[in-house]
Order: sequence, then structure tokens, then C-alpha cells
Amino acid sequence: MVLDERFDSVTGTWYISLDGEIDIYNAPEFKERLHQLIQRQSGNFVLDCRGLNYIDSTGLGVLISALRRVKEYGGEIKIQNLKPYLKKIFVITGLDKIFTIEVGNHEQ
Amino acid sequence: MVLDERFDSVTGTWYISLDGEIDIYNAPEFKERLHQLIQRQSGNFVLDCRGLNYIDSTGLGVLISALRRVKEYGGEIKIQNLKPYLKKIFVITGLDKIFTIEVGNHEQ
Amino acid sequence: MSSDLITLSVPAKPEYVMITRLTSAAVATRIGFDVDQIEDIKMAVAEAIIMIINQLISPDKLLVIFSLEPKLISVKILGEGNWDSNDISTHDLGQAQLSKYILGSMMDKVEYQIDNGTIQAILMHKNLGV
Amino acid sequence: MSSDLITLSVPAKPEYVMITRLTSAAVATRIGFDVDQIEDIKMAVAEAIIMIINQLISPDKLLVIFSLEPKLISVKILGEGNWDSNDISTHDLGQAQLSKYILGSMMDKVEYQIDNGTIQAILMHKNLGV
Ligand SMILES: Nc1ncnc2c1ncn2[C@@H]1O[C@H](COP(=O)(O)OP(=O)(O)O)[C@@H](O)[C@H]1O
Ligand SMILES: Nc1ncnc2c1ncn2[C@@H]1O[C@H](COP(=O)(O)OP(=O)(O)O)[C@@H](O)[C@H]1O
Repeated sequence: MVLDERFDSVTGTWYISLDGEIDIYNAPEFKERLHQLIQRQSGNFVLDCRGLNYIDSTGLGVLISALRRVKEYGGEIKIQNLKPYLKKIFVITGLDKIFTIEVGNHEQ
Repeated sequence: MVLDERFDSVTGTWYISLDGEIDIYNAPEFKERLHQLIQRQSGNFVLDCRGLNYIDSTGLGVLISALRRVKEYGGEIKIQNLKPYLKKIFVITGLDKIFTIEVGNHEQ
Repeated sequence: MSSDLITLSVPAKPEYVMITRLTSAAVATRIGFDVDQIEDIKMAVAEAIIMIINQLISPDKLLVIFSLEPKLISVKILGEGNWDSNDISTHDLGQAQLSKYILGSMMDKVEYQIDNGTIQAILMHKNLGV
Repeated sequence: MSSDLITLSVPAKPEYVMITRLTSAAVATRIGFDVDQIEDIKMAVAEAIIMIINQLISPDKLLVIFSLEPKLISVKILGEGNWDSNDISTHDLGQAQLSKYILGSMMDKVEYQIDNGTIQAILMHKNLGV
């Protein structure tokens, strides 16, 4: 699910790699993890979804809930390297308008 | 199922690559194909199983039936590059004793 | 000839939704949908299940019935067994809206069977080669 | 707590055996079997189905019932519906022997329910972490 996380204190950004599947089964754990990171250090988020194969509406709900918290301190969540069929879900649900979705490779 | 087939007239051998899954659904087609080759040109057989992910008892049955025909003219069937969990099935069923099973890469 | 039926029954628990996804993918593969369509069907089945599980009152079992015709798959997802108040649900209307958008876009037709405000079953179908 | 049940029903036709394999793999994955054991369970379920299909008299439906306990999976495969003389079978005893060897080696316990010389059901189980 969350493969890797690191905070870059220069840019004030959490870099997170997502992996495998995020679904109704592990979404609660994913939510817990994101909220912990937000509490440890408020910052922007960059989610690298290169390894993500599946996300369902409960996973999207977790992202929305995280975004709400991040917006409270004026942060943003960028989503990178989504596979096309996952990008489609963000578009269908209109979430491509509230997250910053970056196509292609934007490594730091 | 059968990815590729070619007859080497120098060694009198059919080289065949197997691919994907051979199961109760496509075994009849696999049997048909092997029997056609035997009729076209009697020879030894080398089956490259590098791409084979699954074979069930009906697939094994087809190999046994082909072997019976090949033995009639004194030929043999060599099976190469089986994945370990498929090799296991040949051992369990005792078929490792009637086929020549070669481990590792024996490209021609 | 009548259509072939495949039915899968699982406990209505989050850990089993993955199994319904893989079975759906296998069924869709068998009737010849392409990779993108298989992904759509897999997702739609999962979202339908999430909608039924994530209600104030939810069932303890789920039945997924695939009906296979030459150019069409229809899937009925229905709650079964005891319907009881739910301890795993987020009862989240925003959530349900997300599922609804996904279902509507992935499948060619979606029907909800609602009784007393609770979704009892979801029936949907997708045409092959559209 | 009683064990969780997952049931899958498919027409007794060769083209649907693949679906039972993938569902079996998903179920085995969910309870934590490792890659080799998942392969074993997948294969065993398929061979049990082949044995039931490949008889002189065979059913028109197959029911696969997975019963999940913390350290054990048991699977019952049974013929259902109409039992009739078989047009797809090879009625091949050598074939059945192959299946039997595979089943016996892949699973920790296998039981055949035979009536009038026809296998009606096969019950098998595998322990986790052996
Ligand atoms: N040693 C064996 N062990 C298990 N099964 C065998 C063995 N020999 C033959 N068989 C069975 O016999 C069948 C092949 O026999 P064969 O008479 O050559 O068939 P066909 O005439 O259809 O080609 C296979 O399906 C296989 O299941
Ligand atoms: N724009 C929206 N579209 C769909 N669902 C939404 C939207 N906004 C919020 N939600 C739903 O609201 C939930 C997140 O809201 P939030 O109050 O932040 O939850 P929590 O307090 O649990 O963190 C998500 O589960 C999501 O399903």
C-alpha cells in the first residue's frame, strides 16, 4: 500500500510511493497512515502512483479526507504517474479537479 | 498455447515453444496440433516450456498420447525449461521417467 | 440456449471483496472482454459491493451472479442472509456518490433495487465490443 | 466463531474451469498461503473438477465450497443439477489416475464421495504453514 515515505524539509513536502492495491480492506490503514504523517509534519504531499494497480472509492475517500486536512494549512496534494485506467477514475468522479494530477514522470 | 513450431531437418527434430496455460479447455486443440505435426513429419520433439505457466492432467494426457505415437517410430520427447512448480507435477505423476526432462536453458 | 450462470457467494466483509474482483476479472476474460473492459467490470462489481456493505443496515452475505450471453455480461450483486445494523460502514454519502459515478461510467446499464432506503441489490450489464 | 464460507457455482464445462482456478487462488491468497501453496490449491481444485467432469455420467453444474479457518482451508467440490451421460469426457482411467496423484500430493487430506462408481464430490483440505 504505502511503499515508501520521506519528508523533504527544503520544499516542505512529503514524498510517498503507493503500491499494489488500495481497497475497502486496507483503506482504514491507509487513512491512519496519512493522518499520522500530517500530524507529524504538516506539508504538501506528492503521491507517486507508479506502483499502484488499483484504488476503489474507499481509497479515493481517504485521499479526499487527507486533502481536507492538508487544505486547512494551505497545502496541496499532487498525484503523479497514475496508470491510465486509474486516472480515468479520478476524471469520472471529478476528483481530477480537486487534486493536482500530473501525468508522466516528475521525479525529485 | 503453442507459440511457435519449427522442424529442423538436420537433426530431424520439431522445436516447439509452449506458452500460457494448457488446461481442460484448450487441451483438445493442443492434442490436435501435436498430432498434425507428427503426421506432417515424424521426428523427435523438443518442447520449450519457458513460457508455460500452467498445465493440468488433461495437458499431461496429451503429452502422453503424443509420446506414444512418437515412440512408435523410435523418437523421443524432450521437455525443457519447466518452471519448478510444473516440474513438480511431472515428478508427482511419474512422468519425469517417461519424458526426458531437461533443467535449465538448452537453446539450439 | 439459455445463458450460463456463474454465482459467487462471500461473507459481506471487506477482506473478501478482493476475491469478487478476481472472480469478476476471470469471468470477463472468459467471455472475451478486452483488458480495459475487464478492469471496468472488476471495478464496477467491487463498487456495487462497497455500496451494499457501506449502508446503515447491511447484509452478512453477498451474492454475485454473473449471467453470460454471447455479447453481454450481466451481473447482479445482492445482499443475502441477515440484514443488521452495520459496524464497519462509514455511512458516508459522499462515498456512495463516488461509487455511483464509477458504476455509471463503467457499465452500460445499472439498476438499483431499493427497499426502505436500503439498497438490496444492484443489477448491471455491459455489452461486449462497444 | 464459525468458519467463513465462500461458494462458487459454474456450469460443468471446460471453459469455466479457469474461473474456479483464479477464484481458488484469490481465496488462498486471502488466508495467507504462500505462492507455492496457492499454486497447489489452484491445481488441486482444477484436478478435482476434471475428475468429476471426466466421468461417464457427469453433472451439469459444479459447486466449489471453500471453508476458511485461521490455519486451514477446506474445499468441497461437488457435482450439482442433472447428472447425465457425458459428451465431453474422455472416460480415461489413466487420466483420472494422473488427477489422483496430483490431488494427493497437493493437499493434506483428500476424500472421495462415490456413489455407484461415480464420484459425486471431493473434499480436501490443506493446512497453513506446513
Ligand atoms: N502412464 C500413464 N499414466 C497416466 N495416464 C496415462 C498413462 N498412459 C496413458 N495415459 C492416459 O492415456 C491417454 C493417452 O493414451 P492414447 O491411447 O495415446 O490416447 P489417444 O488415442 O487419444 O491419443 C492420456 O490421456 C493419458 O491420460
Ligand atoms: N467532493 C466529494 N465527492 C465525493 N465524496 C466526498 C467528497 N468530499 C468528501 N467526500 C467523502 O467524505 C469523506 C471524507 O470526509 P472527511 O470529513 O474528511 O472524513 P474524515 O473526517 O473521516 O477524515 C470521504 O470518505 C469521501 O467519501
